Amino acid sequence: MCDKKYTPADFKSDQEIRWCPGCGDHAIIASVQRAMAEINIPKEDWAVISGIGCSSRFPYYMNTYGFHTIHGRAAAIATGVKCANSKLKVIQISGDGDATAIGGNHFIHALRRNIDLTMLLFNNKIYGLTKGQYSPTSEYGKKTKTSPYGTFEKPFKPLQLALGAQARFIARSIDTSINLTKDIIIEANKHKGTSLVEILQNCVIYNDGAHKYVTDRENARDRQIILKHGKPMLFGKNNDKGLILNSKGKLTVVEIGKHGVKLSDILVHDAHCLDPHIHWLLTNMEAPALPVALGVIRSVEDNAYNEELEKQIVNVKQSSKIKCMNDLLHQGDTWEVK
Amino acid sequence: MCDKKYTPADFKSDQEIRWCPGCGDHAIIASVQRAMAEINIPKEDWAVISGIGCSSRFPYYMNTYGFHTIHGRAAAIATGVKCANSKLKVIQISGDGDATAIGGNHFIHALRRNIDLTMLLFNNKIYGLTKGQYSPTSEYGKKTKTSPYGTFEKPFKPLQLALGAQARFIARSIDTSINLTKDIIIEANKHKGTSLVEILQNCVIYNDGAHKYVTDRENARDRQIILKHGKPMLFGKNNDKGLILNSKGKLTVVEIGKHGVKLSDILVHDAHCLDPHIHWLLTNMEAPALPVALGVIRSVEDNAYNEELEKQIVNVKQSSKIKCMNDLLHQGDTWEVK
Amino acid sequence: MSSQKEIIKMDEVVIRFSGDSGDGMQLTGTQFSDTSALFGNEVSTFPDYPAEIRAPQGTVGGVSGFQVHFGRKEILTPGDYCDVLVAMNPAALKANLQWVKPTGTIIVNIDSFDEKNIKKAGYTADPLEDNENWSYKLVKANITNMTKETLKDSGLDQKSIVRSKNMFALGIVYWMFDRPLDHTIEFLDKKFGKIPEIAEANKKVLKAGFDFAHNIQALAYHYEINPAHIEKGTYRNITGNKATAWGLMAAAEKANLPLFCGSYPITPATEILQELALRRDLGVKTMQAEDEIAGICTAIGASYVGNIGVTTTSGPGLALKSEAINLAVITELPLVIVDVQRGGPSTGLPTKTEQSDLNQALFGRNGESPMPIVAASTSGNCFKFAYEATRIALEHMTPVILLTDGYLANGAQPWRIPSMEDLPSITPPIVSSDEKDYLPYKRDAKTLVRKWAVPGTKGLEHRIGGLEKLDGKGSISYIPENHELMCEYRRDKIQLISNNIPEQEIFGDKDGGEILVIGWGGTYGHLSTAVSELREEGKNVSLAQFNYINPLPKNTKDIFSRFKKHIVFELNLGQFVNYLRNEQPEFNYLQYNKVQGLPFTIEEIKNRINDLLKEK
Amino acid sequence: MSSQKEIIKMDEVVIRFSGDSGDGMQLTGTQFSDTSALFGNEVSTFPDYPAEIRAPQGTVGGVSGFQVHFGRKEILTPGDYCDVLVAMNPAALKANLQWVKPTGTIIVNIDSFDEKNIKKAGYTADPLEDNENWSYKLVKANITNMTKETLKDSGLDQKSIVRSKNMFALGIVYWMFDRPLDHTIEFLDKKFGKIPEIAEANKKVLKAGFDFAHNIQALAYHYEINPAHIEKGTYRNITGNKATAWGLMAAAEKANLPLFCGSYPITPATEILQELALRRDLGVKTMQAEDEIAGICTAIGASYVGNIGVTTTSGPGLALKSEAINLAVITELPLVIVDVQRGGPSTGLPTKTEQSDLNQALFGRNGESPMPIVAASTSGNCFKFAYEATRIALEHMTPVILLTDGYLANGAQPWRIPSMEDLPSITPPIVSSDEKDYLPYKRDAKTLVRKWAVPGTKGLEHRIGGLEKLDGKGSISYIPENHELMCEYRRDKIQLISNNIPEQEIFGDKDGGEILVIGWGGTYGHLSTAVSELREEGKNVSLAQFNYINPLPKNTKDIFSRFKKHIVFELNLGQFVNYLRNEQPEFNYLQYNKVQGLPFTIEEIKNRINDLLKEK
Ligand SMILES: Cc1ncc(C[n+]2csc(CCOP(=O)(O)OP(=O)(O)O)c2C)c(N)n1
Ligand SMILES: Cc1ncc(C[n+]2csc(CCOP(=O)(O)OP(=O)(O)O)c2C)c(N)n1
Ligand code: SF4
Ligand code: SF4
Ligand SMILES: [Mg+2]
Ligand SMILES: [Mg+2]
Repeated sequence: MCDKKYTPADFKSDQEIRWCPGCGDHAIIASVQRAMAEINIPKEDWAVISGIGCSSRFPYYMNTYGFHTIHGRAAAIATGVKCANSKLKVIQISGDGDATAIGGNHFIHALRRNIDLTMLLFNNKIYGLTKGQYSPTSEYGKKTKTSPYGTFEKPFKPLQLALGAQARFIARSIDTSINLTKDIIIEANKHKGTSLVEILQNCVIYNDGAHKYVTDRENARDRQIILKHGKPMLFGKNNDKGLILNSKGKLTVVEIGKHGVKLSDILVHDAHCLDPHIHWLLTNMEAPALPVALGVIRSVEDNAYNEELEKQIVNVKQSSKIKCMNDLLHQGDTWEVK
Repeated sequence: MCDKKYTPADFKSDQEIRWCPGCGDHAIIASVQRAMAEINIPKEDWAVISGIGCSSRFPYYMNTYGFHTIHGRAAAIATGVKCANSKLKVIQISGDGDATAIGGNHFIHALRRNIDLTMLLFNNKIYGLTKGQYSPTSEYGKKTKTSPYGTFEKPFKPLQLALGAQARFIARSIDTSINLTKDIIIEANKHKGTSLVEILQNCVIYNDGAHKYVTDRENARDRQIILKHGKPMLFGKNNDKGLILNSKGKLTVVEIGKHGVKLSDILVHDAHCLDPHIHWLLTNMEAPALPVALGVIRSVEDNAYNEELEKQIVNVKQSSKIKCMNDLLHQGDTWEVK
Repeated sequence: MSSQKEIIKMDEVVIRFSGDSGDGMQLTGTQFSDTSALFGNEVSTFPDYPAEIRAPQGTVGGVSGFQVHFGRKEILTPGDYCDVLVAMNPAALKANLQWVKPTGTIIVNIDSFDEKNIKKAGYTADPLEDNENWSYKLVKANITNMTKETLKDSGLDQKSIVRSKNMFALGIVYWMFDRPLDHTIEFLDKKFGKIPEIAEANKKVLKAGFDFAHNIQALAYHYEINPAHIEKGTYRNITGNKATAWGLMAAAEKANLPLFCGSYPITPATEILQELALRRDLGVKTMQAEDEIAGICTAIGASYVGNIGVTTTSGPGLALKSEAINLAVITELPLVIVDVQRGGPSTGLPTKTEQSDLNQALFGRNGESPMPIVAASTSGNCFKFAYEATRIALEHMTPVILLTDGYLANGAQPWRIPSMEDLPSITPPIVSSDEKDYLPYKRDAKTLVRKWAVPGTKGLEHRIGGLEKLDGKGSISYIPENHELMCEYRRDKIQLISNNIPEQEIFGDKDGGEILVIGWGGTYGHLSTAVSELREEGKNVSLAQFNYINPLPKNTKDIFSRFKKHIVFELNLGQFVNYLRNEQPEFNYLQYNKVQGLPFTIEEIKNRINDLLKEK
Repeated sequence: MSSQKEIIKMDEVVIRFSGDSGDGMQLTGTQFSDTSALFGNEVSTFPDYPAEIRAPQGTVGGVSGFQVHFGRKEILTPGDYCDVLVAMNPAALKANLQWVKPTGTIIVNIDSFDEKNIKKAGYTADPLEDNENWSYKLVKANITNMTKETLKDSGLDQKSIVRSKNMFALGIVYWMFDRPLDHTIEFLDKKFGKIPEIAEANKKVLKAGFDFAHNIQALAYHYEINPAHIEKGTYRNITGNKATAWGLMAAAEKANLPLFCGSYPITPATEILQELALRRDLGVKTMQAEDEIAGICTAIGASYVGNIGVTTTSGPGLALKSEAINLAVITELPLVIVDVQRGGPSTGLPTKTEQSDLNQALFGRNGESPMPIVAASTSGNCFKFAYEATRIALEHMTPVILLTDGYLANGAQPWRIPSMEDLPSITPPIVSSDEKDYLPYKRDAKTLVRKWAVPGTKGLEHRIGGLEKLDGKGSISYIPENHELMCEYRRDKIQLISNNIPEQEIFGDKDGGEILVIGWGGTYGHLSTAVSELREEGKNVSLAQFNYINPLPKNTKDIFSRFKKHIVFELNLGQFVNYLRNEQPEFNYLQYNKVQGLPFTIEEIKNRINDLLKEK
């Protein structure tokens, strides 16, 4: 916290925004700027690190410290930033290509190590900046410039890949749900360790409507479920649909009031549960049988790598006799020549 | 199949084996050679592709076509091999470092794409060839040459990472369980798509006994469960322990005959189940509460990338007017200068 | 459609169409260029668009341009300065005014010169007022309003109507240069076949523009540019990237091997992958890999099993591939790596052209790692040199780097279609099961090339890998002398390729003279135009433009020794010139360098050479 | 412990201990070398072990050796040929016989010369029979049996007993050179402190060996090698890798900045990471990254926030890092990249030494990408040049490559410990919140260095990245002239570092002469020994050994111009010589190259120079 009370406008840089009109990125940057204003730490303590892609232009538009790096390496560079100076609050920005194609390895390792980063994954299921090739999150059969006859690759589900990599915090939002994104970022920022936030983002130019089934306003409440820790998993226009675990251990939609289903039958969301089992099921939900999970799906306390690194330094320093280079230089076997 | 009846010795090359005496790799190569003899396709149709590491010396010792490539890239090169010539049977060999550290990205993408490879992951939880640094599968707190005060990284579980990457076939074995490994390789070879086999391998020099808790002969039958599709999940010295799904959807050990548990209560292993839910739980089992799962955990039919690529070529060829370069060169807008 | 206005004959003309990214200038330019080519002119084009997908409307950053240079003589560059500028808005004028010849004609869409757009373009006042000093001919046309007027009864919505205004501009220019409208009319019918209203509207506007030009006072004459004397044959337009893709496929067909391309998209190389991906009908396998490393590794895997493996990329991607390239070097597998150079270092200027990856191509790998390098010099001959790169890779069992650049890659030119029969044969040293005493690293005595036993070949099972290998047998060897021998073999093998490539040609005085201009790759058009203009002025200047970089053609030294002065022009800070200083140290090279993300201008080349001539 | 036998005085001696990988030869050698250093000799050592973790016992491939060269004069190399060879088995004899001087002494463990072992070594008959032509002095010792005899009452198991036989051999050699046993006795007490039986047994065997030598006939004399005249100070033994790690830490301490090292293990560089990982007590942060790319990227991240970022690797790893290095080049962040060179290309000869990454270091990146390069030339001065690399990186805001090699990295030498106070100061251009009108790419007029505003500094928020940046402000710029300006700034900035490094020194005739031998990096010991021997013979030969590679010291041309002939020696096919041909093209360089994964021998250097002298 700091003395000054920031507003979102304080986080806008002097650079003209170059995203296409209508691009989902505009809404996301607004969410981030609002979240930063609410979090209200000194502006100079934010470091925004991105890779390469449309989405990765992000740091230029932020009036914070920012680093537009190279394609796929944002997670690795952000890891260095946080480990080297854990006082900084680090936001890492990547597109779906940046994070899960060329950057896939750094993505899974940052999550495994639990570096204290807020990782925003702008998933438009396409390569925007290079003008429309499929990405590892594009749906099977997708026709794009590099797949003129359709792909034959099953896509990653980024949150499931993250769980496979032992993620402690995963969440999902939608570009246009500015408040939800903002709230998630505030939670992600509080969480120590890697907080992955997948944001379903629309690319109006090369993949317009990729998330339409989910985001479509008219049916949104039937197709989305916004999870809140400690709250029953309810959704639907009238908030009368809910999720239960059936006898085979699978999630199923029920309606309250029908077939004797009561509110108390509905699963209560436990984001803090160590065992990722239910979280895994939640990331596996797909339309139309099940709603798409939004909000914080998993948020489990665990030591962050950068913290432990610093703790180890403190501990070793305490017990070691070597306090400076001169000590080290003279440690062990030496001899005098006179 | 072929006319000749091969024996394991047919697959031994003239190169002297250079692994340390007692290294688990010796047993693994024996399993592979036995499996190849049983599979009995023409020897020249095997391509064994490895990365770099002790384990990756493997191809040199095999009297088949072999390629010892570069560190971490075995999966990518094997992908090219299979896609370019799908008649070949491709075995890909990697250590835990090769597959999940530097090679992590190719590992997850090969699995996602479902390239028809048999991927053997020699997991000794250490970097052998470079003389003993921790790997992404080393346990938390491990002291090694690069972590003299202990690591603070949660390890990957390779099979779980694979499920996160949408794997269709995962299995696990132990170096010294030569027959089990052999049987799994035979199944993996039949499966079209990427078949990942994690082999718990002992490095006598730098990580001796890393898997001892599981492999220890005396308690083996209580600590290991060997899964077979269609068979109840039984284990234990007397084969009287079994797994059930409890009310919270978690796997629990029960004893037949106690508390009224009958054989029919025990979960029956369904490796072919599309939904990876139970497979995920099986990969998550850890000692001492639960036995470690061995055998084929998941084996789900799906089209292999290389097959679909060839199918697409056949389809497009049928419908296209362009049959050769001359056709292409003259296709579309052209004009004559006379 | 004749006209009573005066007709002026010209040898060559440069037109630049420019407007907002959304104004359809690329299409307009392409139509004009295609029509001129069909008419029989020589043509060269240069598209120039913003790095952003959708740069802000109305600003200079958002201007998209397309330059067409055409004429009745040899046209090798899109031209430095333009005779005609079409500016659809103030930003387009602002961005391009500096490139208009003093006597040039500027056609502006006056309807867009309102206060808002003038400001957005960064002007403080209307640039069309108070410009008495202008020597340009200014044509103010109400392009937007006349388009609206033309289509007022079309029933189309306003947006669609306004979008077709580029056809009005095209119509004006067609009239100016007396071009037929039929090619564009056909094109519109095809393109909008499914929405005939739109096709009709566009055609109507095109004709309206043509008629407008015919009628107004401002255009007092039009121009006649007669067809060129062009080599006989069938022609088509082709971009460098498409030509590269086709050259690779042609070589694969000729060698009778499957083609496999593993790549990761990157500007300005992506179209090669896209073009290859279209060609499933020719059996081409492409894989959009997870990254550049996987791209080259899948290609190496494919080469290992008897395909011709290809990977395509640009500078940063080549850096990532360097470790894997070395695997192909030491295992001596054929492989083609295409690097479409762009502005560096790092991400640099990704949409701009440069020749600054030569050092990386020559030297960017650990250890002693010799490799052939070939460079294309026109958009069209990207075909030829992609073919050559593949031929060398296959016949000499080695990875080869083909260098092109953003200028060649995106540029298009009319290209005479070769006949497959005329292309040189390609014979890779593949062996079959009959091969006696096969040893994977036994070498041909003359070429030092090893033989290629492909997995699946009965009886020739063997292992290869990245560790140093024993001479002949190929098993791992730590023997010191063997390592040195193998390093020398690998070096000499590449040098011996000079026996299998043509001699270097000279444009100008074959027997020597005063100044030899030396260039390589994509600067050919500008250098040869400048040299030919100077020669027409009677200057003693010749040109050697290199396509074979490593090894250099055998006669290089001989050629160089015939000239008094040697000056190397390149779009970097001096990479080829330094290479020549090593390879042919006998000469004292001068150099002229430019690193602006842009091609040379003819003017600067001529100025530099004229200065040098004066120094005499 | 005196002896009545004859004493021979010598200036220098080379001993090679060799045996099976499991025979403890590395320990034996280290003990001898330490004892000699403590005694006051100059020492140089060379460990040489198989690539395999456990190579097959008894075979030549499984032989492990350790060579010690010590004397009363300056000792700069481990020596070409040895005076004494200890061979613990037939394979050790077979592998090393070619390296014994004709007058040398060979001590064999005769107990291991049984039929089985003789065969395994690849001999057809016992090499110790039928060797009348041998000029060597052969000492057959029953080392195994005497060890067993010595310990028969120790209560130890047979395996442990046999394992201590290396101490018997060491005892023999200690007697031969009249060395005290106390250092080794102390060492054994410390090492086996927790198992005193083992410590006692080893000490007993050591003394038994010593006494054996004293008693037997075969050793008719022993040697006296007096202490050298060594610079005063406190000394310790240090390997090149350890010295590198310590030099980095010393620089960080001096600059008062945290040190962060992100690396991926790779032979022969891994020990640097391991050494740094030990130093949590000095606040060093290390991260074993998931791959080389992550290694350098975490280091760049650390540099971005005000640490000194370091990454350590060998050839193939440097290739992988090249894309990211360029990010540091264009963002002008300080960064140290250590490349411990090994045999290439590709995986090549990973455990062997070579100097073949120079090209890659100089040129292996896309675009115009200039970078300082520094090379260490002894195991000990890896400290100094790691320090210098860091100083240059920080004071000039640039990534720097430090080149060492496998020979320096694994070799150990006695090293005078510097005092931290005497090391040059390091002042990075970090700015604080007070900084007025901060612009991230505003440059110092003299050095062209930009200032460093570290995240967390209030009021100086700004953005950097890999796209070309506007002069001063650093925002993205596509302006053509700006790009050229920035490319030139980056080049000139690196050239200006020559104002901040020392002049090149000459060993020999400072005022010039006949032949200048030119070397760089790790060949120093061999070149200077050869040159000094030739000079002692009265030959007109001098040496310039380069540590600052890019930029070259300012006086390079001046120095070169004082000599008639220039010959460049290097362990590759000619990379530095080609670089000199570009940088100092005025001279006609001769070259001598070796690519065998091994250092030069003094002999071959002298032969080449003598030939050159004859050519006169
Ligand atoms: C090393 C490297 N490879 C490839 C590229 C080209 N490239 C830039 S962005 C991009 C992918 C963009 O997709 P994504 O990450 O999903 O971001 P988006 O543009 O969709 O926001 C690619 C392939 C590059 N800049 N660098
Ligand atoms: C590009 C590159 N980086 C690093 C290395 C060094 N290296 C070789 S093998 C290896 C790891 C070995 O561990 P693992 O993959 O688990 O195989 P193992 O030896 O344990 O069988 C490393 C780091 C290398 N050869 N190449
Ligand atoms: S191309 Fe797509 S992702 Fe990129 S800025 Fe435009 S709309 Fe956004
Ligand atoms: S070091 Fe370990 S993994 Fe490597 S060969 Fe020896 S025992 Fe096997
Ligand atoms: Mg995207
Ligand atoms: Mg391992």
